[in-house]
Amino acid sequence: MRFGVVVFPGTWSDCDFHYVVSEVLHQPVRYVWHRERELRELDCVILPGGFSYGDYLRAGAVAGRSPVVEALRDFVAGGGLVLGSCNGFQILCEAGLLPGVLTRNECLQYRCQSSHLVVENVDTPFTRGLRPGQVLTMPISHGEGKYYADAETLARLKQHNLIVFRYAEADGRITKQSNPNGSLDNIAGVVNPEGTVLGMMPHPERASEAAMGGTDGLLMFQSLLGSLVEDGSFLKR
Amino acid sequence: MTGAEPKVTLDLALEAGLTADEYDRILSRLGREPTYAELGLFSALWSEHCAYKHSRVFLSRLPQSGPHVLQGPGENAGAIDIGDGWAVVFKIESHNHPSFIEPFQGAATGVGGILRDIFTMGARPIAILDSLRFGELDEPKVRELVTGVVSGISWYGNCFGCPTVGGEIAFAPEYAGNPLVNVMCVGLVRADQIFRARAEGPGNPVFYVGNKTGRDGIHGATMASATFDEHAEERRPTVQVGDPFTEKLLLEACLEVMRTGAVIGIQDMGAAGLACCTSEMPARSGTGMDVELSRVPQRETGMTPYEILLSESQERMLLVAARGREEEVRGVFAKWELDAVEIGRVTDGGELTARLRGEIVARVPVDLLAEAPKYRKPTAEPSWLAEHRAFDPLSLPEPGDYGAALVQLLRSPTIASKEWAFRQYDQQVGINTLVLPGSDAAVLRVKGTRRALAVSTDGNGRQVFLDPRQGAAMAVCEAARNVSCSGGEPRGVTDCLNFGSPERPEILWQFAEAIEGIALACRALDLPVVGGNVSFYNETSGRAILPTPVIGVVGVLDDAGRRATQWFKGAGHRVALLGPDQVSLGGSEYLWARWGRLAGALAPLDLETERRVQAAVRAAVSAGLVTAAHDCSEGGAAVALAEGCVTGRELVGCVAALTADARADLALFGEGPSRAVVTVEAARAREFEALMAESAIPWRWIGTTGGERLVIRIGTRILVDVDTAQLEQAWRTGFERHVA
Amino acid sequence: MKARVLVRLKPGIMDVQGAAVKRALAGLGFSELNDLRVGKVIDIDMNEPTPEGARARVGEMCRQLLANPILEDYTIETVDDLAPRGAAR
Amino acid sequence: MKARVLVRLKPGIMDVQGAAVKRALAGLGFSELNDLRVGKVIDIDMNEPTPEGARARVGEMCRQLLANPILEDYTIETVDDLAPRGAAR
Ligand SMILES: Nc1ncnc2c1ncn2[C@@H]1O[C@H](COP(=O)(O)OP(=O)(O)O)[C@@H](O)[C@H]1O
Ligand SMILES: [Mg+2]
Repeated sequence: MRFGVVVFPGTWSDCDFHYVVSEVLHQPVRYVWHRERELRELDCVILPGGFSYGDYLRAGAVAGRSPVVEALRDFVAGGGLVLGSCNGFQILCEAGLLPGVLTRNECLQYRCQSSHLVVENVDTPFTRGLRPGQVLTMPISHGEGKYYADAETLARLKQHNLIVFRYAEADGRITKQSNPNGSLDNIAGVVNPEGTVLGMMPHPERASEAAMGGTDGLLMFQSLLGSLVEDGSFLKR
Repeated sequence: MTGAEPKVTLDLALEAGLTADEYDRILSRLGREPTYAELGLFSALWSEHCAYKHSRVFLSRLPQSGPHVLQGPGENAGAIDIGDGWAVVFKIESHNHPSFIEPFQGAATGVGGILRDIFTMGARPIAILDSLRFGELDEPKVRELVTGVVSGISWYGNCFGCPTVGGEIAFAPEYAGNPLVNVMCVGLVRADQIFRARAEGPGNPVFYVGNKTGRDGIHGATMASATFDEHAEERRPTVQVGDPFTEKLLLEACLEVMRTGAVIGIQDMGAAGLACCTSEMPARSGTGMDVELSRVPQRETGMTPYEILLSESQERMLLVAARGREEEVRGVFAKWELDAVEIGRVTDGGELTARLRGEIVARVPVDLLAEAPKYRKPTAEPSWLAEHRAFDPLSLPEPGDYGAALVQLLRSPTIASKEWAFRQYDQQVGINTLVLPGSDAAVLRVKGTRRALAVSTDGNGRQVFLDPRQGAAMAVCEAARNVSCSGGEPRGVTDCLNFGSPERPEILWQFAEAIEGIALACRALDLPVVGGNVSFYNETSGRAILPTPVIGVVGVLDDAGRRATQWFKGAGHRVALLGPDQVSLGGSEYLWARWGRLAGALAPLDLETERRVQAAVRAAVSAGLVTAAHDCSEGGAAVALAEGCVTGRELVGCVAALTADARADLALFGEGPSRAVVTVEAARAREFEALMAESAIPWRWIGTTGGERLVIRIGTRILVDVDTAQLEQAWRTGFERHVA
Repeated sequence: MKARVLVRLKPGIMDVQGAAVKRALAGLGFSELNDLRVGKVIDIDMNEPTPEGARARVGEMCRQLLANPILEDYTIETVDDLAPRGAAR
Repeated sequence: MKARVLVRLKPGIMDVQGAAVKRALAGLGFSELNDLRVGKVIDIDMNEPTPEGARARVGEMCRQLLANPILEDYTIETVDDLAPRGAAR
């Protein structure tokens, strides 16, 4: 599977995703500069974490209007897969590629900590190797991760099963305490109706090696690779 | 020369912080009166901050070389070889005064400054550590400072994308009017690709890169006096504002342009900005520099040469490139959307020439600027010290309830969990952090090798106050011991020396003694000091801070898999206490937290024992024999055991027995150097005993892990018997309850 | 009484947000910008019958909390100043 | 031409920062507050001769970047609106 990792000015998880894809998954991967518009040869584009353009106006706002994100629209229309983590999720929402918006954490502080996620939707190429209700452990690291959408959008997300991950306790219970940022309905990740664009605040690339304290993030990458083999429909073109 | 600026007189020079002698020296070397801009150069470059006028003679006592040293003091940061072709570049710096004035921006720009020191050397920053000291938390002003400083560090480090993996926060009333914000940064670079701040090759172009120049931080303390300010009422803000986003771009652009081979030398514009770079870089290379100030990218209009030269705007560098390769340099910076402007060239003749639209505004020999006078001011042991030291803590009554005393200690903000701070810091970006904050040292892997680095900062102002020489030596030992307990072999030291005014003999005495102590410990432990920072004048209205050397140690683990953390891992492990028995309540956390007293004598330090204990712990960790290893410092053996019980993900109880030959509170809470608590699986106890015998250190088994309580007895007397959940609660909330 | 406080960086203080936003807008084709600065607006609704009273109290709030005197200036507008004058959505 | 944009959270969207500031002020003794909300002010100086022109362009900036329509409303004021009270329009 050919991966691209997008680099915006201010991105910092780019090297981490690149490392996991090439050194752990042994898949071909290249960096994609934010001005690039040619993505056709890729199967999966990753929008990594960081502070693109300093996140100075709103997180992801400026990057959400950049050439590479414009090119993503065609890429997605052609069946390409997009994974946005952390700042990548914020960018996808700002670009309108995913519904909703990410706002300042309710505690008004940055939070870097381990979090538990319950898997709600396994009908995506990113999660098809997981079980519904499975609890994953992955770190978060953000100051603006509180997911918000209006009531109508939330209803639509629920109706079409577009919520992929929710913050939970270690045993999978959804509680207020397990919500690290005040997200609406404990939402940690959502997907587009086609299942091809996933945005999530947690960092799967930081949970892809036993030495780093866990491999639950790797399960997502393995789902992705599995989906390519099992189901040609996720291949674009 | 430009007539727009005031004529220089002795009075003006005095106002600028120079002495009459210094001014005479300038007059005689120049053979004329300096221009206003030139006076600014001297005022900044001969300031204590830039020139180390009062500290240099003492600093030369520190051991600075060793087989692994690739770069000692004198560059932006030091560098140590770690094998496999890699080097670590590291340094610690203070930003105390700016953080007191504006805690958020002061701390943030402190982080920005030390990051630049690391990446100007060609290294990619991989870790930040923050060592903080504040007054006591019952003052609202202190709480504001704490939240401001921590969020400033969080903002800058997180946005830039370097993990903050360790540090300390301690509290004492002496820091109320003068908090300490010391930040250490560690970077990685190929050992043969270290860049230096040189200006070689006359004719080579000099580039200004990074953020534009504004009137930030022009040393208002000296010259921005009302006399020359047309708008005296709207006093110029001298606070610098950080821009971590631009710094990140600057990092990527600098590392990329260095890879082209077009860079001869580079230095970050820190204190004294452009003035510092344009004199220090040529001074190191025996060259000169000729720069046109009007070409300097400016954020504000109407800046004078003086202001352009001395601005401390952040996120800027001066770069000397190879003539003929200018386009490559411009290309890289353009890609990262940063200014890169050729402002002049390297010259021979050893002079700095600064022009404004062609007209010379300053022309000074760079060696004169770089060679500030050095002083050896008088030192004198403070008259009150002997009395403080003579106090016998054992003249105080014993606590009625030792368990309650332990809980009180765990709740003391200096000992309690600092998670409230470090959970605001990204600790993992770069995916190298194998041991996150919360253990003795952070451990980071070196990708592409089997190795890892262990890093820690330590410093105990109370101990240094009571005995500057031994206290400072103990700080070196503790930082190194934290690294050793994690499995790392200490390789190098950086130090940040925070003291009061060196013009007071008793402060300078503390300083001189502390340096002796650091030097002694570093020699004994084979640790070169490859860089550091001196911060004097940490006092308010004549009241100095506790003398606080903060020591940063970087160590190497040959096998990243062979590392240890401080918390107990489960039931049935045997617990050993390594190191000497002799401890003291003098200067202890117990004496402070319980009695509010800072007095007494420290337990003796034997550096040979220290060395052997550390070697023994490392040997045990790297043999895979220990399941936990924890340095035993503030709060003594009882606190070390309690931390073993409660700082991990799961609570683990413990039953332990301490020696009977001392008073109970001394045995429990007494502090002394060279001690560590380790746990060993019962099945491997024999192997461990053999290894300890070989190491020839004092040690003994003191207990076993397991259960839900921490039980400590002396002989048959049970002194402490407390539920681990209660201990945890005290430790978790002791600091956070003040700031949340 | 309603009041509005505008808190802005003092002139001369680098506005990193403003600079980034200006650059981003230029990238989107808005090349007519000379300068752009970002500050805070704080809208207050308070129990205070007179504009003078409101202005005094809000000034106190600014000095104590809302503005950082080292970095920021503030202006206070009360309902009088806020009466519609053709400001459009 | 100078213009000013006020970007504020839509009514109904919880303003955590505003709530925190209000709490802090109450702690300092400002008990007269009914409501307090924090938004952004963006001060623009642009090459554009007419208020109408400025208003149109700034509106475009708001739609393209300055405000997120899911969360925020914006108001644009041009130099006319900003002129001191009593000054000729
Ligand atoms: N300001 C801080 N930033 C990051 N980590 C911190 C900070 N303060 C304390 N820590 C971490 O908390 C743990 C305990 O700190 P400390 O009490 O100083 O330990 P020790 O006494 O073993 O040196 C260490 O892992 C340390 O790195
Ligand atoms: Mg410590």
